[in-house]
Amino acid sequence: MNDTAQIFDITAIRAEFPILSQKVRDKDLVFLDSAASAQKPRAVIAAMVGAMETQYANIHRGLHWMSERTTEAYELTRDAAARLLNARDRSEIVFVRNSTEAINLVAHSYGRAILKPGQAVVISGMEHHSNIVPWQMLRDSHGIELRVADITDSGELDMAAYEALFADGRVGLVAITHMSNVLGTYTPAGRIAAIAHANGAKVLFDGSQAIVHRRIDVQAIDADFYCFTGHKLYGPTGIGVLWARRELLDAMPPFLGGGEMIASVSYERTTWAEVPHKFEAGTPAIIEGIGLHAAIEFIESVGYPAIAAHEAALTDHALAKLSAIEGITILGRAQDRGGVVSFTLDQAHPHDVATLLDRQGIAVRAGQHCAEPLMRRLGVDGTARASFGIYTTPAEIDALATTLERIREFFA
Amino acid sequence: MNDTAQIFDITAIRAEFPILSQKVRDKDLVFLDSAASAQKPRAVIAAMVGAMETQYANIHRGLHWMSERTTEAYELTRDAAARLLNARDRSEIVFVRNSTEAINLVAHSYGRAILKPGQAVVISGMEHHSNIVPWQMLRDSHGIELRVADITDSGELDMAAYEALFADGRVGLVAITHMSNVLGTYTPAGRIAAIAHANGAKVLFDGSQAIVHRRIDVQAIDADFYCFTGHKLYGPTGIGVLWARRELLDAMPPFLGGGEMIASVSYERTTWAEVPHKFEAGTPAIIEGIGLHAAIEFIESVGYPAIAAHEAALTDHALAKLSAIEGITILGRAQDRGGVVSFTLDQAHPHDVATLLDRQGIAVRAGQHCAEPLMRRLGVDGTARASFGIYTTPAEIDALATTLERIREFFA
Amino acid sequence: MFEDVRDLYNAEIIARGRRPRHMTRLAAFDTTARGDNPMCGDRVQVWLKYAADGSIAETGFDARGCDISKASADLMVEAVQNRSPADTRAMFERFRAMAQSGQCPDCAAFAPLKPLAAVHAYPSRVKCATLPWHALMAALEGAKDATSE
Amino acid sequence: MFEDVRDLYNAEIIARGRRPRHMTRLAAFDTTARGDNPMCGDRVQVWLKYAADGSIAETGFDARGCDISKASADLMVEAVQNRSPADTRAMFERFRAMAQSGQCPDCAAFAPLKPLAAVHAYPSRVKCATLPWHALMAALEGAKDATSE
Ligand SMILES: Cc1ncc(COP(=O)(O)O)c(C=O)c1O
Ligand SMILES: Cc1ncc(COP(=O)(O)O)c(C=O)c1O
Repeated sequence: MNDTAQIFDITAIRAEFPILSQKVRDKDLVFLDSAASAQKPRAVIAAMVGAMETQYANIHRGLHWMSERTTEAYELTRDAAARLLNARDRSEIVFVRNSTEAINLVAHSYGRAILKPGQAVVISGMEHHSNIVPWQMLRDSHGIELRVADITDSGELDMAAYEALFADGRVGLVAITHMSNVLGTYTPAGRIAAIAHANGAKVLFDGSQAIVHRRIDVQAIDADFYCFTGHKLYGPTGIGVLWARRELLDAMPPFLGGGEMIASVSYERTTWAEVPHKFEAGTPAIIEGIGLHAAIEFIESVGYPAIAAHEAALTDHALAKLSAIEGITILGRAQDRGGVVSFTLDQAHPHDVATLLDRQGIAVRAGQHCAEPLMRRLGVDGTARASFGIYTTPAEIDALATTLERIREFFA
Repeated sequence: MNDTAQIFDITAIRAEFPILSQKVRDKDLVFLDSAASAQKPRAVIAAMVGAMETQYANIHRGLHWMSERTTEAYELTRDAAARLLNARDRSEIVFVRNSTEAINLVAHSYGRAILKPGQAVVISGMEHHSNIVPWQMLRDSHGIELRVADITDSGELDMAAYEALFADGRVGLVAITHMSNVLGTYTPAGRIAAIAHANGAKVLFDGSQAIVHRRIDVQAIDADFYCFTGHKLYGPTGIGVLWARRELLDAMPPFLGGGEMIASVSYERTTWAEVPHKFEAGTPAIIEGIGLHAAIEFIESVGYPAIAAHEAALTDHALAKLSAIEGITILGRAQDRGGVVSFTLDQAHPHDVATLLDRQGIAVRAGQHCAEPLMRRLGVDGTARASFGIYTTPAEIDALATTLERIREFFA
Repeated sequence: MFEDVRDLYNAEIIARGRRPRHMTRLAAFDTTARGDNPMCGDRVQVWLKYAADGSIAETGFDARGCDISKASADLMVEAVQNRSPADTRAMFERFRAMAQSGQCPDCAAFAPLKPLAAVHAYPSRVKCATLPWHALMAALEGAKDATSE
Repeated sequence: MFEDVRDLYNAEIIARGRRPRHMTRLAAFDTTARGDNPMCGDRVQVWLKYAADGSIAETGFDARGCDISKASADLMVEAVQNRSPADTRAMFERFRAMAQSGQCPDCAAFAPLKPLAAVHAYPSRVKCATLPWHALMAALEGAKDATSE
């Protein structure tokens, strides 16, 4: 772990997160549940407070100082998000509540207007429910076929199986995770997109987990849609981003109707505002958008190379430490993986494990992780999952490992 | 204005809003744009900060302390919202981003699944775009007819015209504002609902403005759906509430698909969680929900009787003061009205008025107020609008009136 | 290390969690229903056989889930034995109240469920304890599914 | 009281805002387009007539909106007179840059638009000033509508 110590100063980083100094039941908080939602650095909290205390009004429609300033601050987030994803243009950034809404937006708008009944949507065998259910709803309402690309036993996308799904030429869209929230697997986005494009399909990446650990370049991977959710990226809840190629957004009908997204309204006929406003009906999550900007700047200030190196080292450390525990099974052994480790213990159910860990101040997630079909594929009812963030330390992983040993004894 | 001075201590209330002590261009901020979005009291800011600094994790799925505490805090907001609206049951409260999403949810779910092509939806002639466009989209996709109940020249709902729209028995739903964001008019919700119900239709009230100024009792007015948006009620952006009768929610299909809203997922068949979770896909606006709770408690601590009296007095004062200005036209003369006053000056366009007011630190809104069809009905291109909140003082209204006089001179 | 969890993870619960006594599918039954806790993947199936007088003659269950839900199902089977459906429903309401609050006004009536009394101190585990009961209620009503939320 | 707004609300702008010189619908025209600013309700319609060489022979407009948008439309008509479409487009780009930043690298080229130079200090009014130009651009491209966003 000495390499990361050189790359960045973990003590300084931890000091940016006020919650990390909280005690839980008189124990130090060991927060290993960042994949569910990350903690917030001071800069994010300060940006939100600053907006509310010094510079707040509704945006886009006001001619006064407060509204102008707030609009400017909010719209700067669009620039920051475009930069973060290396989007061609800021107008390709659509603000949504979270990844779930982003995927639903695409399923409703692109799915119902551009995909034709009889076409197929391809997902993978390791999707989060948020990237399964919208496509099932599209299937049931619009006559789309849903195809699932299986995973290998090591928890990677089975590329041969994936490619075979295109054989009949009916696939219109691929919607696939860029990193599994259960197995930690990164999917080979560039190859996935190339195969989709070679077969005339568009591709959406669910980057909810991927963008937390690694630099994303939507042009380099040649994506058509990419989404992420602010609260996992050290930002506020209530704000997320859908990126899509401008020409796709232009061709898509709006999703929600209301204020902000119109060009003109009469009872007979309403015309839509330009992209991205066409997709942003109603008063947006203004304060949260401003908070997300601070989160993006925080990420940029630490830098993805350092984040990726830190988390890769932590993950290696965790895999080594946990593998050494008797009776543990680690799910997923992908070559290319992010900071998420799922496991089961032979002696104890994941819930019981999580409850006992919690009593020692160690927060992990247990259950199906919103990925029930993947649980079935793995042949388990659920797992316990430890996930790492920018503030996680090797000592926290050691505490997890030691406590797991004790839990085995407790249930022996 | 002496009555309200007795009712509550405006100085103490203003002290709760940090932003009110800001200077704008070296002038005191006179914020008369609360109908667009209200400022946030300390309690709301503190609740959000407290959540992020001491007690944060993703909710509903976690077995650890942080998640349990956060879930509890978030779910307490549901109780508070149910209390605020006098809902029968907390499960009738669905969290959404804002009023716009609430109305779209009803249009998508109730509209497409329960209303039949050929049935009609009735709106009024003074709706916000957010309560027009979703119904137009439903009309265009689902074959619903859109009917508009005209308003009278005094800016009230024309009850005879409204009732006449039911003659052919085809109206399935009425969707109507409970208070106009342009005219200030309160609509007679109880009578509107009674007529709708007598004709076999359900009724949705857009309470975005109404709930800010007055106590709402969804049972007393016999509503079927009621929505409001947190940011106008002194709460955070990114959070709003849809209330609906339990039996309607039970009958409605989900709107967005994803995590949190399912009972079980397999590729073939997915079943939905219980109401209200069925309608809450993905990670919700957790921090904002917690902030909304603080906003509701703030409202409750001041009390609606005091708020309503204060704002009624302010509105009377504003109507008197502004009417005395030469060349001013006040739009809307409803008997029953809330703290919103729209006007035009003969000598100057509303934008120019707003810009000049802004230079004196006075924030009003100018334009169409997301109500283009209403502008047409009123025969204006736009208006300037002053709107009042819990923190507005008579002195601020006096400053507005005086400055308007000067603006007339400027443009004379 | 874990002395503080012995209130919930007591000997009775651990024993029944590991080796439930009644985790069997009834060969002959009158009604059955399934309970799901979607957030965590717990699932319980309950089978019921009525006596001639309408009371519960026999109950069996199958469960995938944690020690708490299995132990709760196992205790439930014994607690409802020979009870009328109405009685059983009332018992569920009291049990649910106890699981949520830790208070049980007339505990004597369901002493067999006492080993679960501490679950209220573990808010996210309350659903584990009530899940088998939701399935039982669904079975009594002739429904097929229940969720514990 | 309003000395500080005289940079934008100067004599020229107020005069043209009140009594625009070119606010007329052309009787004969080659192309026309409308510009909408949805947030505030401003609307400008522009009519164009080309000369034989393809340059702009005549422009007329109708506007509902504030003094800034009317004055801008009025100044625009004079500024584009006799210019080729390409030249006009380039002028728009320079004008837009000036309206947003307050800087104009080669101001000489469009001295007639100088009265609007201060609009950059009023960010929410920039759209008022550029709206007529959006309509003009749409007309040049043969489109029907434009929005200024
Ligand atoms: C009457 C009315 N309805 C709906 C809305 C839409 O609210 P939101 O933008 O928060 O969705 C507003 C405010 O903008 C409003 O005043
Ligand atoms: C891979 C993945 N996709 C989608 C989501 C959904 O994100 P959200 O709940 O913020 O919409 C999550 C997290 O819950 C996730 O891990």
